[in-house]
Amino acid sequence: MENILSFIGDNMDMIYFLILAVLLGVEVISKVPAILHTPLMSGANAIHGVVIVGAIIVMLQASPDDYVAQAIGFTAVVMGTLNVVGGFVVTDRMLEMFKKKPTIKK
Amino acid sequence: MENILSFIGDNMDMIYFLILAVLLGVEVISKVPAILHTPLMSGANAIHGVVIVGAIIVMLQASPDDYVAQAIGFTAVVMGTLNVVGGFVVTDRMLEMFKKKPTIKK
Amino acid sequence: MSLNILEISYLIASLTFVIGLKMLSHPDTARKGNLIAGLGMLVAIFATIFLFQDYDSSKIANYGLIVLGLLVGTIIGNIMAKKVKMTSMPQMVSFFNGMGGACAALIAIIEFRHHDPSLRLSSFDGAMFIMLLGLTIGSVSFSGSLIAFGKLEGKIKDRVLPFNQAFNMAMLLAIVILMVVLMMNNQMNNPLFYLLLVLALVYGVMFVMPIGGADMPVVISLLNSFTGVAAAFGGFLYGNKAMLTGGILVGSAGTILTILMCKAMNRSLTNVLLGAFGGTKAGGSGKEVGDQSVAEISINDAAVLLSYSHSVVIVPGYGLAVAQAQHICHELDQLLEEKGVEVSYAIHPVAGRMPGHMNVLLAEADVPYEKMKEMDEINPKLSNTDVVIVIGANDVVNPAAKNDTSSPIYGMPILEVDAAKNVIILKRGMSTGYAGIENELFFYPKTKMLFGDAKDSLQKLVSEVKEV
Amino acid sequence: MSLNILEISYLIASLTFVIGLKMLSHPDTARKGNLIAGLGMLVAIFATIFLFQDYDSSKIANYGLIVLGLLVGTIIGNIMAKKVKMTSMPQMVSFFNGMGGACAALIAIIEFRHHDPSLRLSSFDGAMFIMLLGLTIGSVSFSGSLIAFGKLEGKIKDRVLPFNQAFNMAMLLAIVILMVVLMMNNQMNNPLFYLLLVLALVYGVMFVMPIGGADMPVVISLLNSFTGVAAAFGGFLYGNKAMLTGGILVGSAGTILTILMCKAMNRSLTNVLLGAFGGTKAGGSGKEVGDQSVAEISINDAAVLLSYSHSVVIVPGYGLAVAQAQHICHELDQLLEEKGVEVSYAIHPVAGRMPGHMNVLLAEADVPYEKMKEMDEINPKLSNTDVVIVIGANDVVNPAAKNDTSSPIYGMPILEVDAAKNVIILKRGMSTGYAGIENELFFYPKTKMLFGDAKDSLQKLVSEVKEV
Ligand SMILES: NC(=O)c1ccc[n+]([C@@H]2O[C@H](COP(=O)([O-])OP(=O)(O)OC[C@H]3O[C@@H](n4cnc5c(N)ncnc54)[C@H](OP(=O)(O)O)[C@@H]3O)[C@@H](O)[C@H]2O)c1
Ligand SMILES: NC(=O)c1ccc[n+]([C@@H]2O[C@H](COP(=O)([O-])OP(=O)(O)OC[C@H]3O[C@@H](n4cnc5c(N)ncnc54)[C@H](OP(=O)(O)O)[C@@H]3O)[C@@H](O)[C@H]2O)c1
Repeated sequence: MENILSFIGDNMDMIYFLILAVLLGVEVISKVPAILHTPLMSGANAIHGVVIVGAIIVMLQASPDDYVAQAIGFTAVVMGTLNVVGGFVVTDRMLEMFKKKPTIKK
Repeated sequence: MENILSFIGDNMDMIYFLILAVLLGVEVISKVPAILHTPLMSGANAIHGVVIVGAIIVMLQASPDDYVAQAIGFTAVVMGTLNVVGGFVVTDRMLEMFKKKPTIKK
Repeated sequence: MSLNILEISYLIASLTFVIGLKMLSHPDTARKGNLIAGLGMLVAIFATIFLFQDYDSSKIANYGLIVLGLLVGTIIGNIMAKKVKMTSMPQMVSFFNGMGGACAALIAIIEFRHHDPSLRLSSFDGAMFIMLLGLTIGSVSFSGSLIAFGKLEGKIKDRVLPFNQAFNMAMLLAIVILMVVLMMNNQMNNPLFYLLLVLALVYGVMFVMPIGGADMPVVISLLNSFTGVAAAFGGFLYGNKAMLTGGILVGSAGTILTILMCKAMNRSLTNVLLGAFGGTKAGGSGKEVGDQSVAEISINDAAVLLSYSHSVVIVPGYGLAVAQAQHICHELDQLLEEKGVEVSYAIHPVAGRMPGHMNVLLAEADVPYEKMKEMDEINPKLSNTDVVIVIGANDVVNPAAKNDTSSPIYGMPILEVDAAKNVIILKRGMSTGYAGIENELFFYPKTKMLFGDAKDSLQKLVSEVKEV
Repeated sequence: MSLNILEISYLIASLTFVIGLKMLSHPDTARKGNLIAGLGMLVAIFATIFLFQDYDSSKIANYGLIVLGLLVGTIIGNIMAKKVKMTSMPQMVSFFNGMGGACAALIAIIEFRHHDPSLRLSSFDGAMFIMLLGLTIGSVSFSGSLIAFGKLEGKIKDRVLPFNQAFNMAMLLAIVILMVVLMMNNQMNNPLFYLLLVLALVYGVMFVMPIGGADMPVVISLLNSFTGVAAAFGGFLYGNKAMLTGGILVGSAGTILTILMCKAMNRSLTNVLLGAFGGTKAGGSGKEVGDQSVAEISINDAAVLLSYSHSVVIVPGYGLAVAQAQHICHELDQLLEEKGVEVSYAIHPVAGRMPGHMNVLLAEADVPYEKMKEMDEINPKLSNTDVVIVIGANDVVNPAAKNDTSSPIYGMPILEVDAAKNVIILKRGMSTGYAGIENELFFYPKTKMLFGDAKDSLQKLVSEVKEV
């Protein structure tokens, strides 16, 4: 108990950040029309591709003689990039179909 | 420039917190019907009464022989409490009028 | 340990603020939202009293004074809030808002008295900067709110000083310069700090003074968000998350709310603040319009017309509030219902001088809620209505909003009363409403005017209808 | 200095994610929102490459491999995303989502290899805990997404194993226990870590396997939010704010989106995941219904009826996609327009198997956007329509949603095609649609069936209409 309390106390900033971000995520998309569900899912998919940043950091920190780490890290970079690039491009293609219609009612 | 950059860097957590909270504030009330404008204003008014917490802290820290600080602090506590108590009670009275109507359309 | 619990209490309070605000923006949950935020506030206050520890956790004291202050504030606040009339609530909000602003400013003053700039860690004295901002914004909010309060109470008249706008700009500039000076020349207990306090207080007065009394709800909402920001600065000073969340949320939500309120009246915020038409309100005396003429109706005729209708819609407006005619209006409504006439009220979202004004007013007179119809609901039904009685409303039934692209209110949705078979208008003369513009509706063939104070006219109508 | 710029870059990226997501949820701004979030991502990536510094700012290297990895990923991702058919996009999203999950899991693995628990500061090894969570969630997301991909590609069949539900529960329990064990028995390079990896991968497979192929969009959306959470755990590990914001936002927004998607189909998430009716899809062979009988129409009669109508509304459904009949459908539409018939398409929001499915399909066949009408827009017009052609749609025109309170789809808004003068239904037999329920519409007097594969039937119709 003591332990958990102090863990929470030490990470207060993070907890606020977390809660605010979660609430913001909920509020931001809470009124999306059904036709946008798929593109929105795809766009969100591209955004979590930010995990690539972690892969890059891993690679930057891997020592040049740790081949295992390099191999795994390289795979991670490729996969993360796939997520980012593929995600944004697919979303853009999906949304292309909206461009012709000037206004779309909910 | 250097100075400002490092100030920003040092306070990153705070800046994220600030931005997220601002955005959340905007999103949360962005679709409020006109009839609720006044009660919402009043409710928000009560919420910023949280400044009373600052007044209490000031008082807790004031040394017992600093009479000026005590006088100002006491005034601050009274005023802050007025803000909180008055704010919530007035809001509640305003909202009382909604209770009779079972459902209210936008 | 207890510090952790304090932090968690603040977290809970912050969450209740977010949730409360969210719930306050939906009619069904609003009241509960207010309650939840209030409970969170209680948690924050008690946690601070019992758990707050200073760094050296020693010189903590003054419990007696704190509790006394809380008690005094609670009692006074409670009495004021309970006794205030429904229709005076906006000024009450303004008053309480001013208290919050003052509280923030006072905190800044006390902290300033202890503040030793030589102890700062970096070249930029963040704490000092925050105090200056807290002091300024809190003070502006305090004095501005009190002026707004006075205006709504009718104790302070709208008055535009010569060069008011330029003067305000100059003051704002002076405040900024003073802040820069205080930051550059940062020494303990610099007396210029108090000059800043005075300037900010004066600026608050000058800022609100020229704005028309009718625009006060918008101004109060703006000052409300100011106080929120001031509270947030207090939060920065102490690294207090509850103050920060509460303050920032109110700061941003309040700003959006201010904009929404302006939008509901089809105006921009600058327009309100610079008083494009807010400050030029005409009195009660009528001014006749050019060559057009209006048709009047006698009390007698009106009573007969009403008694033999099937459906009557009452459109209340600001004039009903001015005349305090809500009770007699409800009496007429009941009388007609007894005679088998179907009566309902058409509530325009910005009728009166604050959102919900008419609802509050009519609720006070015990008009049942089911009878109050919102604009979108009643508009389609107006074409089947025999008589519309417009009581002290003007802008909200002005067809210029639909027809005249050059009108300042063009685009605002209105109650389309000219669809009804007959329209009777109760007002004192031909003077304009809030927006200060003519209303063509009065000259329509189906419109009949019943001049006089709304309360008087309604009283006469009631006696006549009883006779019929 | 450069670290500060790095932090500011992450701040910018985080902001673009919020703004992008916000814009993505409005049709007019969606595309720009995607672009903005993409730019923010670029900023985050390049800032990391050029500005990231380790604590000892020394052993930073592998630039070559990083750039190579980025290049390879970009090229492959770009080609895949550009070449994929519009109608295969959901599986593409699923694939990319799996890549993200794998990336998160791999990061956890590498970090685990270096992680020395004896260096931890407090009794609770937060970093280890985060790695375990990141590994598990990332792996589940990876294997689950690949299965979903396979299902949508038609390469993996729906299959419910005996006791599948109980088995999954047991696996979940095993994963939790293993995590607890790893936390308690925290030593460097504990091999149990890799057992956790395997368990998580298997769980992902078992989790998605029994869910009906048609429910995959919902599952993908759920796995999408999983990957978001996994990315956020990566952010925790490095204290990286961009990863945190992006991950958390997607985690929470993705969850809400999943729920919204379920709601649009009038189902609950548990219902989808436990496969109440998702897994029991009937094939193409018809099953005749009790004593009722349907009326068929010949190609010839249908062609005449269509040619001499004033207005025709086409209702596309899942069957149109299965038959890949969108091009021939457009041909029929143009042919009729040439004959002076007014043709439009009625798009139900959940027609097909993903939101926007029909829009994508018809856009591919160059049907102009103005012709696709949304449900709310077209429903009131259907009573003035001469003929409605329902092509491979079933649930979205099922009157049970309006009339039959006991129906599983009761309450879902439908296209009210029975208001039209004639209804022609193109399908292969009498089998049910996605929801697996009978459709009374087929037995209505004004309804005529045209049995056969949609593409075949339409082809024949086109030739016949040309003859008329
Ligand atoms: N609701 C809000 O939130 C809010 C806030 C600020 C501003 N506003 C603005 O206020 C306006 C509201 O429109 P409204 O139609 O309610 O009012 P209005 O347009 O301001 O008109 C009120 C009318 O009442 C008449 N009147 C005044 N005292 C009276 C009395 N004792 N007996 C009978 N009649 C009396 C006046 O004419 P006579 O002098 O000839 O009698 C006047 O024309 C809108 O322009 C709105 O934008 C609304
Ligand atoms: N849009 C989404 O996001 C989404 C996602 C998941 C689930 N759903 C659900 O999917 C359903 C969509 O409804 P819907 O009306 O589009 O489709 P549906 O109700 O699934 O019906 C499709 C019909 O098409 C016929 N068909 C299949 N192949 C055909 C072919 N080659 N030629 C002609 N007809 C063919 C089938 O009948 P025969 O076999 O007799 O030909 C079947 O009855 C809803 O229940 C919705 O809730 C939607």
